[in-house]
Amino acid sequence: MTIIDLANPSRFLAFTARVLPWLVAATVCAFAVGLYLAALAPDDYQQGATVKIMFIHVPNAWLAMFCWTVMTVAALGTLVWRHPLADVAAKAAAPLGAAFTFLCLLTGSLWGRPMWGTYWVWDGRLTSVLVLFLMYLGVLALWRTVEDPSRAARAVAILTLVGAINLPIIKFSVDWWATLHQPASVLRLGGPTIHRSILVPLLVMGLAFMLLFLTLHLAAMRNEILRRRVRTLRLMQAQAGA
Amino acid sequence: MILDLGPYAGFIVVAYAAALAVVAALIAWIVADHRAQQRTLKDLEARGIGRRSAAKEVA
Amino acid sequence: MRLTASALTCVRSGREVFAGLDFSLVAGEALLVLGRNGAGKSSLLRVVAGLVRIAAGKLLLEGAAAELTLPEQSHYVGHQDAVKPALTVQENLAFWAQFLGGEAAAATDAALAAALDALDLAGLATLPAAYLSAGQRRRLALARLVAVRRPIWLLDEPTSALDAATQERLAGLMRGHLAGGGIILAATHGPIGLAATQELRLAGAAPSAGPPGPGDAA
Amino acid sequence: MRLTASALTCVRSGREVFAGLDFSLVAGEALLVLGRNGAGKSSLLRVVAGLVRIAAGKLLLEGAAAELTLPEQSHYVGHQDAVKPALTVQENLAFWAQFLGGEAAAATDAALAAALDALDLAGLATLPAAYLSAGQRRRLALARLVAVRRPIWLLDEPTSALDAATQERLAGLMRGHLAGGGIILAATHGPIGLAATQELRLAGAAPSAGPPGPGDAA
Amino acid sequence: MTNVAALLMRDMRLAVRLGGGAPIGVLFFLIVVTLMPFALGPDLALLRRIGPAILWLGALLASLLALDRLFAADHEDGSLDLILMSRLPLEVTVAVKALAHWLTTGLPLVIAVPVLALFLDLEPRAMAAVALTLLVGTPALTCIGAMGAALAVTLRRGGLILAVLVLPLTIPVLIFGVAAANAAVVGPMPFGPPFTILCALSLISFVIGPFAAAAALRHGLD
Amino acid sequence: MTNVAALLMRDMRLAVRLGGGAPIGVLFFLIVVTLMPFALGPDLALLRRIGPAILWLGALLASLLALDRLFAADHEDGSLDLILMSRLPLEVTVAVKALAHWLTTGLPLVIAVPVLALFLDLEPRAMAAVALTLLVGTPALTCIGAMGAALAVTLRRGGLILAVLVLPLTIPVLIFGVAAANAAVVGPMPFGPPFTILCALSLISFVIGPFAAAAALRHGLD
Ligand code: HEM
Ligand SMILES: Nc1ncnc2c1ncn2[C@@H]1O[C@H](COP(=O)(O)OP(=O)(O)OP(=O)(O)O)[C@@H](O)[C@H]1O
Ligand SMILES: Nc1ncnc2c1ncn2[C@@H]1O[C@H](COP(=O)(O)OP(=O)(O)OP(=O)(O)O)[C@@H](O)[C@H]1O
Ligand SMILES: [Mg+2]
Ligand SMILES: [Mg+2]
Repeated sequence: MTIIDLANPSRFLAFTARVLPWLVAATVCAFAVGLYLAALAPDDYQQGATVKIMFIHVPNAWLAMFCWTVMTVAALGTLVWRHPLADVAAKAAAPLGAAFTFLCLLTGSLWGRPMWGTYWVWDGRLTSVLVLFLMYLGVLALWRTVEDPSRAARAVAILTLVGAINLPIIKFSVDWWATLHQPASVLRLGGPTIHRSILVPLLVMGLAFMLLFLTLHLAAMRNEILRRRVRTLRLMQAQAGA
Repeated sequence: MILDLGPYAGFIVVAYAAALAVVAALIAWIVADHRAQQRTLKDLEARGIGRRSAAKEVA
Repeated sequence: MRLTASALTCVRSGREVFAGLDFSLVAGEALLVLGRNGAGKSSLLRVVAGLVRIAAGKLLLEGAAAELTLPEQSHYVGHQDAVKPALTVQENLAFWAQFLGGEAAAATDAALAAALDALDLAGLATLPAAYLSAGQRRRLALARLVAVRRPIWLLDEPTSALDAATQERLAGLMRGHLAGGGIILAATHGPIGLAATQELRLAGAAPSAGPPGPGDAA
Repeated sequence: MRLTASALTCVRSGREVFAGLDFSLVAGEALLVLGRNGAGKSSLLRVVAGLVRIAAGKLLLEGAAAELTLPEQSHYVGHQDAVKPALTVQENLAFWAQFLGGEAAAATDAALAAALDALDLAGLATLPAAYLSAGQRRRLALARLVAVRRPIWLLDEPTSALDAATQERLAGLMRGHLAGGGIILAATHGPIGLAATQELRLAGAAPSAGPPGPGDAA
Repeated sequence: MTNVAALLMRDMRLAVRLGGGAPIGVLFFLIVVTLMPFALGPDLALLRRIGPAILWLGALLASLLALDRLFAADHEDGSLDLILMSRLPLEVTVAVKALAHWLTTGLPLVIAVPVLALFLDLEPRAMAAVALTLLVGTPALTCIGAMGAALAVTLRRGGLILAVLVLPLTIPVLIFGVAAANAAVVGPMPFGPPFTILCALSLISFVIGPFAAAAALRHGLD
Repeated sequence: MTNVAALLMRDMRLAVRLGGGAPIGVLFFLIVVTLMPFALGPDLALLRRIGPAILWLGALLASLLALDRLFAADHEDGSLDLILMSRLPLEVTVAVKALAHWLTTGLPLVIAVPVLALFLDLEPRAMAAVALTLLVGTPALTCIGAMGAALAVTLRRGGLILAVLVLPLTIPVLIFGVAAANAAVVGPMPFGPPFTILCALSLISFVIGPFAAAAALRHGLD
């Protein structure tokens, strides 16, 4: 409504315009290095070359959870401070999160075939991630079916907050239920337990994917802001036409 | 250089390919979307619904 | 008691309905909200009732029960009647009396009977509301005003579907309420039988809320 | 074309609403149905629309498209607007135009635009009906009358929620319809701006549907 | 023709706008299937055995969820009055509305089966069979439900009637549907017999459903 | 107090008069159970083993049936406006409505368990345990559902999308409900731990549900 609400988005647009190129560059470099290291990384003594799947599986898994975290923060922004940018951030993050979760599931089950002898088992970790994926789809559906963005934003925000309980479930499912899936070996108290030769490329790939997320998220937010501007203008036009 | 991916090369390749595909799709979508929005914005403003009125924006 | 609105602005799903509205009512005063369809009459009442968020401006109620918010001291009779077809007339009114009145109006059947009488529904008390005619439903909705005593009445086209006799009754009730130091905001297209009142004519919008027209208090 | 009712009686869920009603209308004539709330105005219209079974008496339409029944040649605008909030104004009207009009009015967008214009809804065409104000909804319901051409109009308090300007528009439409040889039955509590018309005053039952009062044609 | 098309389009549009349409339907069944392992444990063999039953229950639930509003919504906003007054035979109207309902709730399930089959790891043949039974059976559920929906609108105690009279009617469909699906998935009995019975049941309900519903609406007049 | 009582009475009265959710829910529940033998064949041992899980799945799905009307009905006839304006804190209002809903749809399921236990021939102890878990768990389902219902009404949505939003959130309840029931029926693990977790989950959702729902209604304003 007020000039401020407009100012923020437009100042944000200027900001993205400046930052995006650098982010893209950084992402590309990170991936170059990461993939190179991943290629050089030695095979795991028990998992053989398939350990290479880890270099995409794990970063995607982390991002899957990170995206929902971002959405949760944005949700607070929407409900508490009613900040329009929060709505935009939440909406832009949802499809990315869905995509990364999908990749986590896919690469995971591709890894599972050789390691566990099956693509899919209904263990705590796998299923809780599947639930995360479903909730992403639910959120996407909500965004898609509600025409009025601010109304949708508030609804999605509440859903996101409640859905956040799934994150700890995912994180600790491996410890709570007896599962096939490895327990945390990187993000754990008392430091990582993986050998450096694998840990380093993993972390670099993690960084690369994180940069990728930031880039895409900024770009998506920019699109969303433009989309809302279009919507507003359309309304103006309808009113002018009346 | 040629990597020796062992017996499960297929799975690894598919995993990496899939990741590449999905990320590519995301990028493509975002770029296309950006183009589309820009275009509509342009011709809306061309039709004289000025930026000023967009100050009424309710994000 | 004084109800003041200053620079009140209403935005509904991104569209500005009215902006910069000012009025001020003291006990015993009524405000007729006028304007073409889509001018924002109902929106204004809903804003006052706290059912639509205030986009900008202020709404202030002074000199009334301090611990209660404005909506909690207001009766709202909107376009919809809030009548459950599955319940009888009596049950419908009794529920709202108890729910809105709390301890106060707690189920004093006398009060209910009086309220039903006041709108000439006594004969229908035991009828399922599903059988009511449009006007009878409307009367049942209006009966809330009598059943539970609240200082501020927000009436959205209260006379719609009422026959001449009942319109007269309603006018009587409203006059009584004002005489008792109440405040009435009524949106209407025609006369509703109130003598001296303020008028607020919403310039409203082109059929689809165009540039906001500042309402001017008469 | 001639519409005759003889000794018409209506019983709703066991309660006699009116009995022994007679009237007769020829093309170009309008019948104003008057009476207090609960008198049976809506019931009469619903009987004519074939929505309430005829308990006794006869209802006859002569000199119209023979292969069509009376309801199939009538427009009914009741207390409810038959508007779907989830659809846009345009979609709502388009649906009824195609559904009621069949091949005839098949989606001639021009006709739709004209109908929307006739009720000053053009500016709202793309708006979801959920956003409409009461009067705008009512206008959308009335737009059906224009979008699809049918000889008999059954209007239940058509002016409710309409602002003065639109009431005038509607009166114009009705006069046009009559001039074109149509027939109108309108239930109303106030004047609706039709000049020479028959009036049917329903004595109606005591509020607590007592012994049925026989309606007498004026 | 126009009016049939118009009604179909409108009902489907409403379903999509209000309920989210086919994608949501698929999502729904995905979730229902995901629920099973939580209840039954990760035993895939077991899941495979009762998978079809769960899918059928999901189908029943889905059609029930949307069904009770099939006519109620139109009744409450007055649309039903105009529909009753129209030139379209009421039976046709009912059939069209039922079709729209099935297209938005039943069909998605059929489409979703392949995905779900993956989770229950059914082999292609079995999957095809399950999908086939659902394709044949779900319309029957809708038609039977339509009958109940019509009663629900016209009688004050409709909900009760819907439950007590109509739901039991769906049991045979469910039983033979599940039986056929199971025969295909785990055997040993042949797929044919139960499936033919299922087809028969569906055909019957296609005929009876709309007529009964139309009758209910007509006699519910007033 | 009067207003709470009034609201509770009114909602229950409506539920009974309209006969919507409760009977349908129970019947759906029944159908779920009767269907299982056809899905699994006459293998009673297996039936007994997964009996509790089936009952829980049934309860979960059944409790969805009436939910989408929890606020929608009041929204459509304008009652919700008055409820929002009342002096009763919105959270309390939601809780009361949820309670009324549970009393008319959840409780009947619990009561129905003994009957169904016969089908799955559970011995009394097991049956009691299952009933107990449902008694503790179904209110949680209702509270979580209430949130979905509130979202649905502010978005003018209903039907499947509601289920899609709510079901994933109910999974923890389902897991521990079944775990507890199983522990009691087949063992070997003790009944206590999962049951206490179930109670904890219920308590949490009693708190979160009403607050989230109230928030949804408030933010849905306009
Ligand atoms: C569809 C199947 C799978 C899913 C959904 C999945 C999901 C996840 C998730 C969410 C994480 C992040 C956990 C955290 O950050 O604490 C993760 C990490 C990991 N996953 Fe998987 N996973 C799957 C299959 C597999 C398989 C088959 C393997 C190897 C045999 C595997 C090995 C790992 C490893 C080594 C980590 C890193 C653990 C850590 O260092 O924290 N995953 N997976
Ligand atoms: N569905 C119904 N079942 C039984 N009785 C009904 C039904 N609808 C209306 N009635 C009764 O029939 C009588 C006439 O109702 P009707 O709606 O025709 O009155 P009306 O003249 O239209 O009144 P209004 O001016 O308020 O619209 C009323 O006493 C009402 O109680
Ligand atoms: N829920 C809503 N969301 C968005 N816009 C709305 C909503 N409700 C109403 N509007 C718009 O706000 C404007 C004013 O609506 P409102 O109902 O206040 O008009 P009104 O003065 O009451 O008209 P009427 O005399 O027909 O009742 C209308 O243009 C309408 O389109
Ligand atoms: Mg209004
Ligand atoms: Mg009437």
